[in-house]
Amino acid sequence: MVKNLYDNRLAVNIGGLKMLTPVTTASGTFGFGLEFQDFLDLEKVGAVTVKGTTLEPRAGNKGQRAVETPAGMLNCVGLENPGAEYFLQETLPKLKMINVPIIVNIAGNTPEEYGELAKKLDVEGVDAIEINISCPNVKQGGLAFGTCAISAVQVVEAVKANTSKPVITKLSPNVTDIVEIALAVEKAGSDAVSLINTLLGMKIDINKQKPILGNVMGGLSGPAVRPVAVRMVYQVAQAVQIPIIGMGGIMCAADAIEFLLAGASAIAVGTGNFCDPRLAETISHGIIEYMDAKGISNIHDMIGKALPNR
Amino acid sequence: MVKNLYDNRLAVNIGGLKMLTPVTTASGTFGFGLEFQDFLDLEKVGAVTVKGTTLEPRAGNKGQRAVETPAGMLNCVGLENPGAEYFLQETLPKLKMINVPIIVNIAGNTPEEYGELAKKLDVEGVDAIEINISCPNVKQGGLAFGTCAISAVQVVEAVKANTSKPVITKLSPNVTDIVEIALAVEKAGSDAVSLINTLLGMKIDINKQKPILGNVMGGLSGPAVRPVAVRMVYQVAQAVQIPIIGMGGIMCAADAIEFLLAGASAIAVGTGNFCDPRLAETISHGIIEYMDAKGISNIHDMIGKALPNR
Amino acid sequence: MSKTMVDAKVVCQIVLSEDVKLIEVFAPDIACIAQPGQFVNVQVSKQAAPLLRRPFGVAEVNREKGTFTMIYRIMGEATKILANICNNDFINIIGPLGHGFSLNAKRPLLVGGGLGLAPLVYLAQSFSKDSVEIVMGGRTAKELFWTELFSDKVNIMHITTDDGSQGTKGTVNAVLPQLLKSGKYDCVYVCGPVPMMQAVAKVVETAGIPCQVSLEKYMACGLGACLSCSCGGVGKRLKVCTDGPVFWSTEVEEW
Amino acid sequence: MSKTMVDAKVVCQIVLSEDVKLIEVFAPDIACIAQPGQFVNVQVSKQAAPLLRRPFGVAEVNREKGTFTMIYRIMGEATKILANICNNDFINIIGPLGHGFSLNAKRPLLVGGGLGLAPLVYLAQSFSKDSVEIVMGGRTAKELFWTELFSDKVNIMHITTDDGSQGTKGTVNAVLPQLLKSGKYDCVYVCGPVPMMQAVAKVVETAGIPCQVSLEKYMACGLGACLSCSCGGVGKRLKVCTDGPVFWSTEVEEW
Ligand SMILES: Cc1cc2nc3c(=O)[nH]c(=O)nc-3n(C[C@H](O)[C@H](O)[C@H](O)COP(=O)(O)OP(=O)(O)OC[C@H]3O[C@@H](n4cnc5c(N)ncnc54)[C@H](O)[C@@H]3O)c2cc1C
Ligand SMILES: Cc1cc2nc3c(=O)[nH]c(=O)nc-3n(C[C@H](O)[C@H](O)[C@H](O)COP(=O)(O)OP(=O)(O)OC[C@H]3O[C@@H](n4cnc5c(N)ncnc54)[C@H](O)[C@@H]3O)c2cc1C
Ligand SMILES: Cc1cc2nc3c(=O)[nH]c(=O)nc-3n(C[C@H](O)[C@H](O)[C@H](O)COP(=O)(O)O)c2cc1C
Ligand SMILES: Cc1cc2nc3c(=O)[nH]c(=O)nc-3n(C[C@H](O)[C@H](O)[C@H](O)COP(=O)(O)O)c2cc1C
Ligand code: FES
Ligand code: FES
Repeated sequence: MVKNLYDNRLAVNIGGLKMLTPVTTASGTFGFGLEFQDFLDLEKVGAVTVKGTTLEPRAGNKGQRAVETPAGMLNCVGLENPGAEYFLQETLPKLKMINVPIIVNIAGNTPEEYGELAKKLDVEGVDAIEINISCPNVKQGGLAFGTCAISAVQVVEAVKANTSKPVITKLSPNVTDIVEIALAVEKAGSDAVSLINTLLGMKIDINKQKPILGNVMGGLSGPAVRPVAVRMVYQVAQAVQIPIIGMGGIMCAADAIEFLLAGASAIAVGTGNFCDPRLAETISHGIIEYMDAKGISNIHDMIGKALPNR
Repeated sequence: MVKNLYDNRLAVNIGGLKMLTPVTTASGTFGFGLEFQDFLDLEKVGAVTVKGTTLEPRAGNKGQRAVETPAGMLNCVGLENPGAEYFLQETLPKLKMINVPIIVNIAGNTPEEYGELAKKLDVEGVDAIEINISCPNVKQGGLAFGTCAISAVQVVEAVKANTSKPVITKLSPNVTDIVEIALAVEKAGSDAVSLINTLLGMKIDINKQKPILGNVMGGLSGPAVRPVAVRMVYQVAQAVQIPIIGMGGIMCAADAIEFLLAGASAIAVGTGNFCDPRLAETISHGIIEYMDAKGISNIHDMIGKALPNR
Repeated sequence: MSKTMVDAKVVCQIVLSEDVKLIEVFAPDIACIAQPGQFVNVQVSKQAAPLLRRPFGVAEVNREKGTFTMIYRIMGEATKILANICNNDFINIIGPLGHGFSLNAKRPLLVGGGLGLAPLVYLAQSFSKDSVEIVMGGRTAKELFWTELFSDKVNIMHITTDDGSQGTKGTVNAVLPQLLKSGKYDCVYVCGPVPMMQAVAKVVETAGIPCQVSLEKYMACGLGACLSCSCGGVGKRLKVCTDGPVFWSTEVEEW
Repeated sequence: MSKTMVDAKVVCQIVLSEDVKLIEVFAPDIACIAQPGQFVNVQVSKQAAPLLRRPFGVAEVNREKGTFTMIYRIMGEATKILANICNNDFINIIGPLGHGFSLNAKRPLLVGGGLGLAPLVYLAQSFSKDSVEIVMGGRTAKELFWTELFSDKVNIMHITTDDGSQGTKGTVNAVLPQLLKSGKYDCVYVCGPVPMMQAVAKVVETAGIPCQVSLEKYMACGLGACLSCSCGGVGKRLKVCTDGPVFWSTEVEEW
């Protein structure tokens, strides 16, 4: 491990997961990390969060899966993935050769399935589990778990009981009160929360007079949603004690800094990876520049700086 | 009244309110209409929805009230308005001289206040009441009513009991299940629903390390939110029988058509008025052009065309 | 005096300093009626981002040519795009907007700082040269390209810079009290950063001279419709975009 | 053969028809390794909208000059912006991406329709002129500016137009079965609208000749990371952006 990457000024601890910079990647937007090696040095990213993984392989949704919207995009990939077994056999060995923490994003149809998956992934090379209870693109599970505190708690408990790894719960923004859900999963033992997943949206082809996406609705991401994401991080940061990974429309260091000031201890680059595949690396340099300009020696001195009474 | 404006091809009836074109203006973005007379002919707009009105005058929020975001804007005007009395004495007489239906958007602190306001406005010249139970920018009332079906119903009942005008309930998008609220207000007697109001968001000044808006959070509007708005209209249209006024990021005729296809019987231009003050008039021409190109003779033949099984 | 929306052809852009440019546009409908102190609302792009128009003061008017100019600092997204627009391209402009300066003064004193000097160019143009004096505040000598713009429009220029690199060292208030003592001026016009305008207004009011200030607030519509730009006036709310941007200093309570 | 991201200088743009343009960019890192059938992902603007890059096939390569060209139809927001980019301006490009055509054929037949002809230009360039034949389908004669582009690269051109205004009336399948009967070709390369590719693949497969097709799917990343472009292959999922865009027609199940 490059022990003093960024002179240790950016190091954070997300519920037990040590990251040398607060910058990670948003699940589903960075593949397994390997796809980006032509553009950046994965070891300079704080952690790589890989594509949502399920027990069995999934084919995902049919029809068009992505479409651009103003300053954003909709996707309905629908958790296409080769399954946990394939991940463990084929992908993890490759990831192990790289010196960067790996967060595995998991999804299931029942709390039990989440638990089973967590147990399977409780192996060397997996550094943390991110529970996706907020995917808007699958019929069973997914979003339904994330919009109700009771079922969210069941999933978190099932995962916690089956893993020794830090557990991050990824929250859905499609709720009336995200603070309520955040508090519930904190109480259930989640070591951190990440937010936001995508906002449910859709687009219609006015020529064909039909929804554009194969799955009709999809998840909205990108800069368009950033104001909503920053607001939710700011609200959750005032309620919970566990660390927050903030995401939603981060396209440059300034955007990342907004989330840190709002109370996120780490941030994830999502849709921004598509626009600039180097972003997950270069953003750390931008944060350092900002800290230098502001005379901030350690990242912890700026986390939550924009919260009331700080 | 210009009886066959647009050859009557665009005429719609929104819960008793007759509009010669489905295009109205979103409350708070068009002042009292009079501000736009240098740019368009108000009589060619389907209805003018005026700025949110309260019983007493309100000064609104302090500090910066608006800021641009990617493909959108945040505002925290906070219902600044001169009060119902002033509206009735000073503004309504001017509006009466124009041959266009007037929808008055109202807000209050209690269901009783909404009722009182509705009674006061039950006068000639006011053609419909839009109940704002979804303003994110005021502490009392506002959003709180809109995120809970029970209180939303109380407000609708109070208004219905005090007015002879068609009642439109404006729904908040900041909820887990907008369909539930829409069904509840329909049952409570609302003659139509309008959606969406703004999404709660915020922006931080990374230089000052403080929220930019005086009220910290504000309402996100503009093209950024359109995918969320279209999705909600599409969901609500499949559940309720009453007509829907769709809005959220409409910037051109194509956007308006998306909402009509999703099941809205009318649409409102909001933030788009700031970019093109003629939009509320020109959009009708764009809809006609589309209808001609598609061989659609009457607007009703395209409303809801993108819904399942149509 | 009605507002219009026009596609204005860019006549030319001139670099005034590292980050300040002047743009001249052909828009006779606006140029022919714009008053000093009024502004326009400019759409720099047809894309969804940047979304809103941007307000800029009218800096100079040439009615014969049907053109007017704006002087702008390159700040963020919109002004960066504006700075790259080529001659003969079109930009959509709404104007003239707002309520300009009172032009009744016989012996006006103009006081401006930073980009606040832009609308004062047209204001100076509107008085007879012999009657106008101006106090110009800047950060360093480098920013004082303004002297050239004003040289043929005012009688006397008083210059201050924060670092003393040109004129008197300090803010405009370093020279103002002395100047006011002369009793020469019957109206003072101020445009610049809020703290500067507040400080100047105080001094001018104390000297018993009427004072006009030009406010800047974040604006979404520029038409008096959205209330983004509202501020507290004495006894009533003011909309900076329609009631202002120019106010008598005594009208404004919450700057 | 690694992917790079470069700021490519626009060398020139040429109008090919009412709504089709050719753009040549200087990007030696991409030009020197790009293979026929590969594509690039172009960022047309730094603003938040349009947000995503847009994929375009590599149409011609000039390794000595370090340039390559793309031929594009002006469709929506991004291509409109692209069409207005001036010579010497820079656009950010990622490439080369994907998996190109097999170049092993001795007697190749190229079949293209609409903008699908773009990547076939480079493919034709890569064979010896005498060995290549092409079938070009178009809507009307007006769209057949392609003949000029291909004239010095292929031996024989077979032309079809929907309205019969040039060549044989009908789609490419109006001439294809006849051509295949000759037994001349050892590989057919198809690029165009999906229904056309499916129809051609069927005829070619029936004739027992290997057939490559170039798919188009909406792409967000172009790097195999987002799974926007995934489609059903025989026995496994395929990513059009990395496993393709060129596939053997028999590999694809869900077009
Ligand atoms: C009545 C009025 C007259 C003005 N006249 C001039 C002028 O003559 N010359 C000049 O250089 N500037 C003038 N400004 C300021 C000018 O509008 C901003 O500099 C410009 O909008 C910056 O846009 P941007 O996208 O480049 O920068 P951003 O990064 O968006 O913003 C930079 C700064 O400009 C402010 N700003 C951005 N958008 C607006 C808006 N819609 N309304 C008000 N402020 C905004 C922001 O609050 C921020 O402080 C005037 C402003 C007003 C309200
Ligand atoms: C591998 C590949 C190679 C291509 N090569 C060429 C080419 O050589 N010449 C050419 O003219 N076109 C090519 N295209 C299509 C081209 O990408 C679209 O025409 C372009 O993106 C349109 O963008 P727009 O903003 O102008 O139009 P929009 O209005 O955004 O879209 C117009 C059409 O283009 C499609 N489109 C838009 N964005 C994308 C995207 N990110 N990925 C895929 N499709 C998209 C839309 O689905 C729609 O059908 C190729 C597409 C792919 C996937
Ligand atoms: C194409 C795509 C696929 C995604 N897949 C997943 C996923 O598998 N699991 C998950 O938790 N989130 C997934 N997300 C959500 C992102 O991780 C992230 O929460 C969201 O996109 C907001 O961040 P952004 O605006 O920076 O993209 C996906 C997003 C996109 C755009
Ligand atoms: C500046 C501003 C003020 C608004 N004021 C009100 C209001 O008083 N009452 C209300 O119901 N909605 C208000 N809204 C919400 C709009 O009516 C509309 O629902 C929302 O902006 C979404 O539409 P848009 O994206 O087209 O702007 C306001 C919106 C803006 C931008
Ligand atoms: S900017 Fe809209 S009221 Fe002044
Ligand atoms: S476009 Fe992202 S995987 Fe192909």
